[in-house]
Amino acid sequence: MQQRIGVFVCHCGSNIAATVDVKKVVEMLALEPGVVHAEDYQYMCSEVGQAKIAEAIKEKQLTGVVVCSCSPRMHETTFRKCAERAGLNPYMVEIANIREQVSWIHKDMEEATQKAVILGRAAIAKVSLNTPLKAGESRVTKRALVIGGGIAGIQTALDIADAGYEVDIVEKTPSIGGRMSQLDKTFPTLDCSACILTPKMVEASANEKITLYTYSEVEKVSGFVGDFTVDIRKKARSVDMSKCTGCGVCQEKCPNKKAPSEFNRGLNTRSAIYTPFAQAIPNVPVIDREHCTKFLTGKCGVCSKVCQAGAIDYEQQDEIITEKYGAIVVATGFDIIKLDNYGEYAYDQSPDVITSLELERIMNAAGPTKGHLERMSDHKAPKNMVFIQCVGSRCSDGRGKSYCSKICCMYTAKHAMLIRDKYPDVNVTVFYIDVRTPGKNFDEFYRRAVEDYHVNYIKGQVGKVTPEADGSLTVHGVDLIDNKQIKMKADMVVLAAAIEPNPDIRKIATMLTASIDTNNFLTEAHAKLRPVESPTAGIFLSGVTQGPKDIPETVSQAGAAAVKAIGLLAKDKLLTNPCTAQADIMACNGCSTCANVCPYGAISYEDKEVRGPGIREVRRVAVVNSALCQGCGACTVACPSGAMDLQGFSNRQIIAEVDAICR
Amino acid sequence: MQELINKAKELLANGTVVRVLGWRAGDLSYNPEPAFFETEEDLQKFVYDGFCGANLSKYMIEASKLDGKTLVFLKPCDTYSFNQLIKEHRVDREKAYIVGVGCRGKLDIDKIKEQGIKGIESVEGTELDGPDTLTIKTLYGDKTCSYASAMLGRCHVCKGKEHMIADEIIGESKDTKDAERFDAVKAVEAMSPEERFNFFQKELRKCIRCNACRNVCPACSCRKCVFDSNKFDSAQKANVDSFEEKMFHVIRAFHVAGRCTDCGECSRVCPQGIQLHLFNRKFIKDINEYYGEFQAGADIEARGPLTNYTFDDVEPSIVKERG
Amino acid sequence: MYKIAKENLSALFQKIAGDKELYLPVKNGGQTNYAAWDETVEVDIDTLKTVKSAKDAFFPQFETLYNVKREGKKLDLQQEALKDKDFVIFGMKACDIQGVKVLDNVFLSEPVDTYYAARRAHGIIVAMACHEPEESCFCKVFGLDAADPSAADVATWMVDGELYWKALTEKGEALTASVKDLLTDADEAKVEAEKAQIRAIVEKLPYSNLSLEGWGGDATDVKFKSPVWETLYKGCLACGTCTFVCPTCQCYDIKDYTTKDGIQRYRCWDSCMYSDFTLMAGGNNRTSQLQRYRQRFMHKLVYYPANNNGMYACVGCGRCVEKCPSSLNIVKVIKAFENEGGSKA
Amino acid sequence: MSIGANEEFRPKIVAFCCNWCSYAGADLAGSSRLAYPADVKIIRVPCSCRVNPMFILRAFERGADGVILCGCHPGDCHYSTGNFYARRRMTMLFSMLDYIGVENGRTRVEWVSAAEGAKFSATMNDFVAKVTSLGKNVRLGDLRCKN
Amino acid sequence: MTKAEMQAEKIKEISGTDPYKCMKCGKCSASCPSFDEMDIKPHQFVSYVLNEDIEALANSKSLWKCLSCFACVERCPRDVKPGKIIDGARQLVVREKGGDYLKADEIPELLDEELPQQLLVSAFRRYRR
Repeated sequence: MQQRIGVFVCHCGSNIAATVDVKKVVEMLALEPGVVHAEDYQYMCSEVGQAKIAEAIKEKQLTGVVVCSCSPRMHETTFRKCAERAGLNPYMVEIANIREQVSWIHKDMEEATQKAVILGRAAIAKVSLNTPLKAGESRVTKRALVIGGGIAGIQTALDIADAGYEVDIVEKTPSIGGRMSQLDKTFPTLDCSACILTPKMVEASANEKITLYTYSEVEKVSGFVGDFTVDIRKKARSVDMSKCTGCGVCQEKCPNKKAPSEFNRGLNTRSAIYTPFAQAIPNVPVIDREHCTKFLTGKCGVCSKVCQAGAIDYEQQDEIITEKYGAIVVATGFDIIKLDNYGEYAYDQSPDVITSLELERIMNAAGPTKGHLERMSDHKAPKNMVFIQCVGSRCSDGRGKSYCSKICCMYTAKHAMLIRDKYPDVNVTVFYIDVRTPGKNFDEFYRRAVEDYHVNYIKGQVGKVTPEADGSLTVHGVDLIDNKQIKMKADMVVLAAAIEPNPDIRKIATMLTASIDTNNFLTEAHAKLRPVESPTAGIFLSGVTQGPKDIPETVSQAGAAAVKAIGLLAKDKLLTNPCTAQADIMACNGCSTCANVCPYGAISYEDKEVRGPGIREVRRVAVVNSALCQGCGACTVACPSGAMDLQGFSNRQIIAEVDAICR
Repeated sequence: MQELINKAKELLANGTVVRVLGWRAGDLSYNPEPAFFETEEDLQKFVYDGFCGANLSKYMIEASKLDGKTLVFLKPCDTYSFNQLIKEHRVDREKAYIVGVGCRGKLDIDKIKEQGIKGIESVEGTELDGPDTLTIKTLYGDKTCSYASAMLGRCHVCKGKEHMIADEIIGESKDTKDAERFDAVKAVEAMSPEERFNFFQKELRKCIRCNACRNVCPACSCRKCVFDSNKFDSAQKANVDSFEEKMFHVIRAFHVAGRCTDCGECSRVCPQGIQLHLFNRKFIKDINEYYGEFQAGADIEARGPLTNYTFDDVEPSIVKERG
Repeated sequence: MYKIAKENLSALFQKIAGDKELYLPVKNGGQTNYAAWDETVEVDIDTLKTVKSAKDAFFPQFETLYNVKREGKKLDLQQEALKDKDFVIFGMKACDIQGVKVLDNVFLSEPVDTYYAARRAHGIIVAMACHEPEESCFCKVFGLDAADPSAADVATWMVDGELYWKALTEKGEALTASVKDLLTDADEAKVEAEKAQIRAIVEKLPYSNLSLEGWGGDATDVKFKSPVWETLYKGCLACGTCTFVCPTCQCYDIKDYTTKDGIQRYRCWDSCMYSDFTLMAGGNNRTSQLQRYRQRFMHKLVYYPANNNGMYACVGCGRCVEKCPSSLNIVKVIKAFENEGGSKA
Repeated sequence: MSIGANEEFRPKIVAFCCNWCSYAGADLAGSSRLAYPADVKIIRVPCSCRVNPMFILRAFERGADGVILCGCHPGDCHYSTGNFYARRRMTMLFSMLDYIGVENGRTRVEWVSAAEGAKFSATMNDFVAKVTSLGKNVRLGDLRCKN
Repeated sequence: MTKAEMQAEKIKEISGTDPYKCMKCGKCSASCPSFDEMDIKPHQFVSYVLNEDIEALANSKSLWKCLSCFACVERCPRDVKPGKIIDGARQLVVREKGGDYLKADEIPELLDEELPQQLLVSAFRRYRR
């Protein structure tokens, strides 16, 4: 059907009319095919101007409107709403930008007028091919899921719950608390980690809006923003959570105490039935079936016998819980890298070469040494300690990570200071490449270590650490300031190992179709302007899952992620952008090329029955989820057969504009 | 060849496959055709010799829609195409029983005719384990030529004798590479823009838009080609203006860029002898130079270069900078 | 009968081209095709078969029918002028000329195709005998004589470096008269020897004894329903090579090209091998490649003879034999039915 | 309407601009009154990755003398990754056009942010000058569009 | 290009390393067994190349003190490989001095099967004079 198009040329006072012969533009555009109405006015965006458009739409039964005026970024919405009020689909309006692109930059009236006509023709050509579009609506499930129960996840959940929404935390380990629960003290204030974390954990568990799924993992995610369906696997705890009182007798009586303690980084062992640490939440133990005598041999059952509450259940099975969510926050945190590639530091050869996280456990009163600083080999107090920075960070040789882990400089200063404070006779040396302390009170903190505690900071790296026969360690380093090699004895060496995203994140990102970078950190929707959102709508990022962070940064980002999630949950319905991609299943090859370039995971494949002249078969075709599609058009070009097209910016529309411009 | 027939018979007999995709002997000694065989009797006409150049991968798109498994014979270079088709979900691996066949380079009858040999009655010595010299009986007397001189252009830049995918391999293959793959592209690149323009203008002017290059191409497997549809107002059936030849061949090359395995079928089938591989190989060369070595079809898991990126990719201005 | 030395041919061509357009086999990029003559082209009359047939001279691959121009909201229709100038097409073989006869039956019967008729009226065919027939040739099967292209305006033979020239029609006589000062008288003995030699070779060609028994206008039912097609078509890639090199394929499509200020309506060859051949709003009447493949050969060997007094729409030029990417061709079709056993089931 | 009696060659330039950065950059050039030749006509697309090589060839077919594509700076794409794909696609396409003998000065990609009005204007001035120096595009057009 | 620039380029080419990647951590010097005998220390090799002061490098003691043990190459976190740089400098000197290599047929005599190949190659460069 031929469109009935109305053209409205705006003078914009003298902004346009001074350089463009507006009357001439009207006259020329009136000759274009399909144009049944053309007029000009002082200010099209004014009430009177809009009334003119509305009136023409009604009187001339316009099916398309072209406004030649300022940039569409200025008034496209205005004119679309105007059209909608007059009964025309708002997406049947196109703007020819004859102010920013014509009158404001050209001086010659003839030339400017001619260009205005051409831009008007392009808009007419485009609008001739426009089709009415309707923004879709999708429902929002008012419940959020937080993946990961560390400080990031806890903070996000607390903030979301505080706004009145239900929120579930899925935590893989038996207790929430995460990495922070393993720390002894926190920089730069040196307050005790447990003292500030435990209240948050208790708060999370007590909050009636928050449901904790500990010892659980996300198994499957489907759906899209506002309407995710998630399967959560609750692993068999072998302890009935409703019956257990947390008395701890089972752990005491368990005869098998040979399992390495994850919480203490393998520095000591725990019982087969265990809670990771004393303040664990929930305070309900789990049976580690790989180490439990009952599960291994069938004989034992001591815990069951001693449990007064009868909570032990050897028969318990994994359970799948399916729940719907409107928003998902990823807070899966980090671990430190494996040091297999760094043989030179003798981490595998000597128990006295440890990571900083192990040192945290050693320094902690609840740790394997009850807080006494001692060597793990002979339990003697060390006299000389060496800290090595950037172990695996800032490495572009493929052995480690190319990025800076950000937290090591500060925690090493903390460790050095705490040791010098408690054990003033221990010499502490730190080998560093750079000391990076950008943060409130951070540099002051580092300087205290040097100035008040006389920690020996040496600019230079350690080449290797050699364990000696006498049990000591020789550190071969360099002092780049003095330009001399250093060979020193140490009793303990502490490695500031790089941090890396939790290895599970790959699997999780795939399930969420959230994009991930080469270092396995989740990608933000915009590095600067949307730092806590994933490009995949409805997925938010909290904590180190997005990039290295310390605790205060993590907490602020957790709050920001919560606010973004709340903003989404507060809506009843989501209006979806109608300018989305559409697949023509007749032409679709089902080759997956489009899905490979979609940044939003909006394209999936279904076996659909395709019917056409002479064709009736079931075949794999692309399906665009318009709630997820943001309308970038990457898929439309990736598709060789042109089966994928973008509504509002269709191939034929753009070609029509090209033709009109080149005419 | 008998070994291949025996294998086909065996697999048909034991029900592993319900049909065999191979080559049927032609009525001249150089024109075997791709064909399906369903019975032992059919297989009497099965042939595998130097003229069996056709890449059978593409036929597996249709065969994958049929019930039951198809035994398909693939030469080493064909297996790249098959892999690429698996990657694009166009063939079903489960529906194929792949026998990798040996190859010592495939023959091009036009290469023989170019040597002035006419009225060919028979060509002998084309079998896999045949001699290095072909004996050609013609209406105008007997002739000989070396096997290598009669090989398809693509065989001179052979990708190697390894099959990328196969259930089993029968017959020895030979790497027939005796020229550099990108030499022809480099030669064009070395010309001045005017010379390049004239060169391609002359080559493409020969194009009759028969679509043989497209239809034989395993990467050009679109259900509906843009040049047959009106999605871009681009349907063309003839090259009315020289622009349309360029449009067709540039866009075709672009659509298969990063997917083209360089199987050389396009150049083999062009009735006008247009060196179509000059387009595809140009993209392959650019991709290798700009985004790292990439061989389509070598690795099913590898991300295609045009559906991938790195932050530090070269800018399009490289085209100007390299001069 | 006249003759002219091969080395003087360019003078002959120049002379002809002086007042007429001249088309002849020209080598370009290693391929020989008919093209307009000028001093710069590389004439190649030694290659037996041009890639495309000489069909373009009368029925070009594309031709404009008319233009429509738009001015404001007014439309102006401009008919494309018909061919009004004589032209010579030099070097056509017996099979190619027979191809033109096949086209004549289609385009010159009512309603007459004026574009074609104009070209036909102005075209002068100078034929050449086939000096060295090749293994893909089978014109004998259709009763043609490669040695004596008698359906032309002028027939020529290339013998021992001399082109023998014999006018056969009035048009041919006129052309001969216009170039007579370049020709010398000749006797026919050498030509007769050449003819005998050509015919002897033709006898030895592998396809010369191909039997058309069972084909023809009455065979519709039997052939159409034959199960042979079901296996035969499977190697077909659905490209249009066979149709575009064929001297008798005459199907075309009419399309509009949007120009700067209107449209150009043109027609171009179509191919029944293409999935969008005869595509209509309601879909296609042939939806599978089997049907399309069958259509092509049924048309050549059954439907066309049915409507044209038994004349086949194949002339045995063998171009499809040489050019089909899958080595499928009309000979294999004919033979497949031969092998089928009784052709008159 | 015909161009006045001006005989000097004025090129036809099509500029594809992404909605989020470059189109806004062009707006800024406009509001800053930073002039560039009227030969440039802008087509708004959501993202540089929306630009199909078919569009670029189409422009040349219909008589464009130069085509320029502007998008967000790499890493700043509104859709995260769109311009990365556009960059590879255009590198390939431009390389091919250069290869078949089309002057490489007729095609360009430029990254222009919303804040770079001056860059937009300078880019267009430079591109128009370049294309003007190359003259009429005779190697990649359809004669039927030129009547 | 000045001679110094050419030499610096040559070293980069021979060593196949990019000195700009160095982050000045000093791990090379920390690892070097010949550190004390060197006048220019391994971590400084990089800046000599960056500063195009190849003369100094070529005339340094370090050139002949490096054992080519490649500890620095192995441990360098940035793939800058000072050991390769100094090796490159050595080759530059050797190439400039011209000829005087061992004859090919003398080599088998001198071979010890236990010898690592890398050491052999380095030794050729060091001890031919």
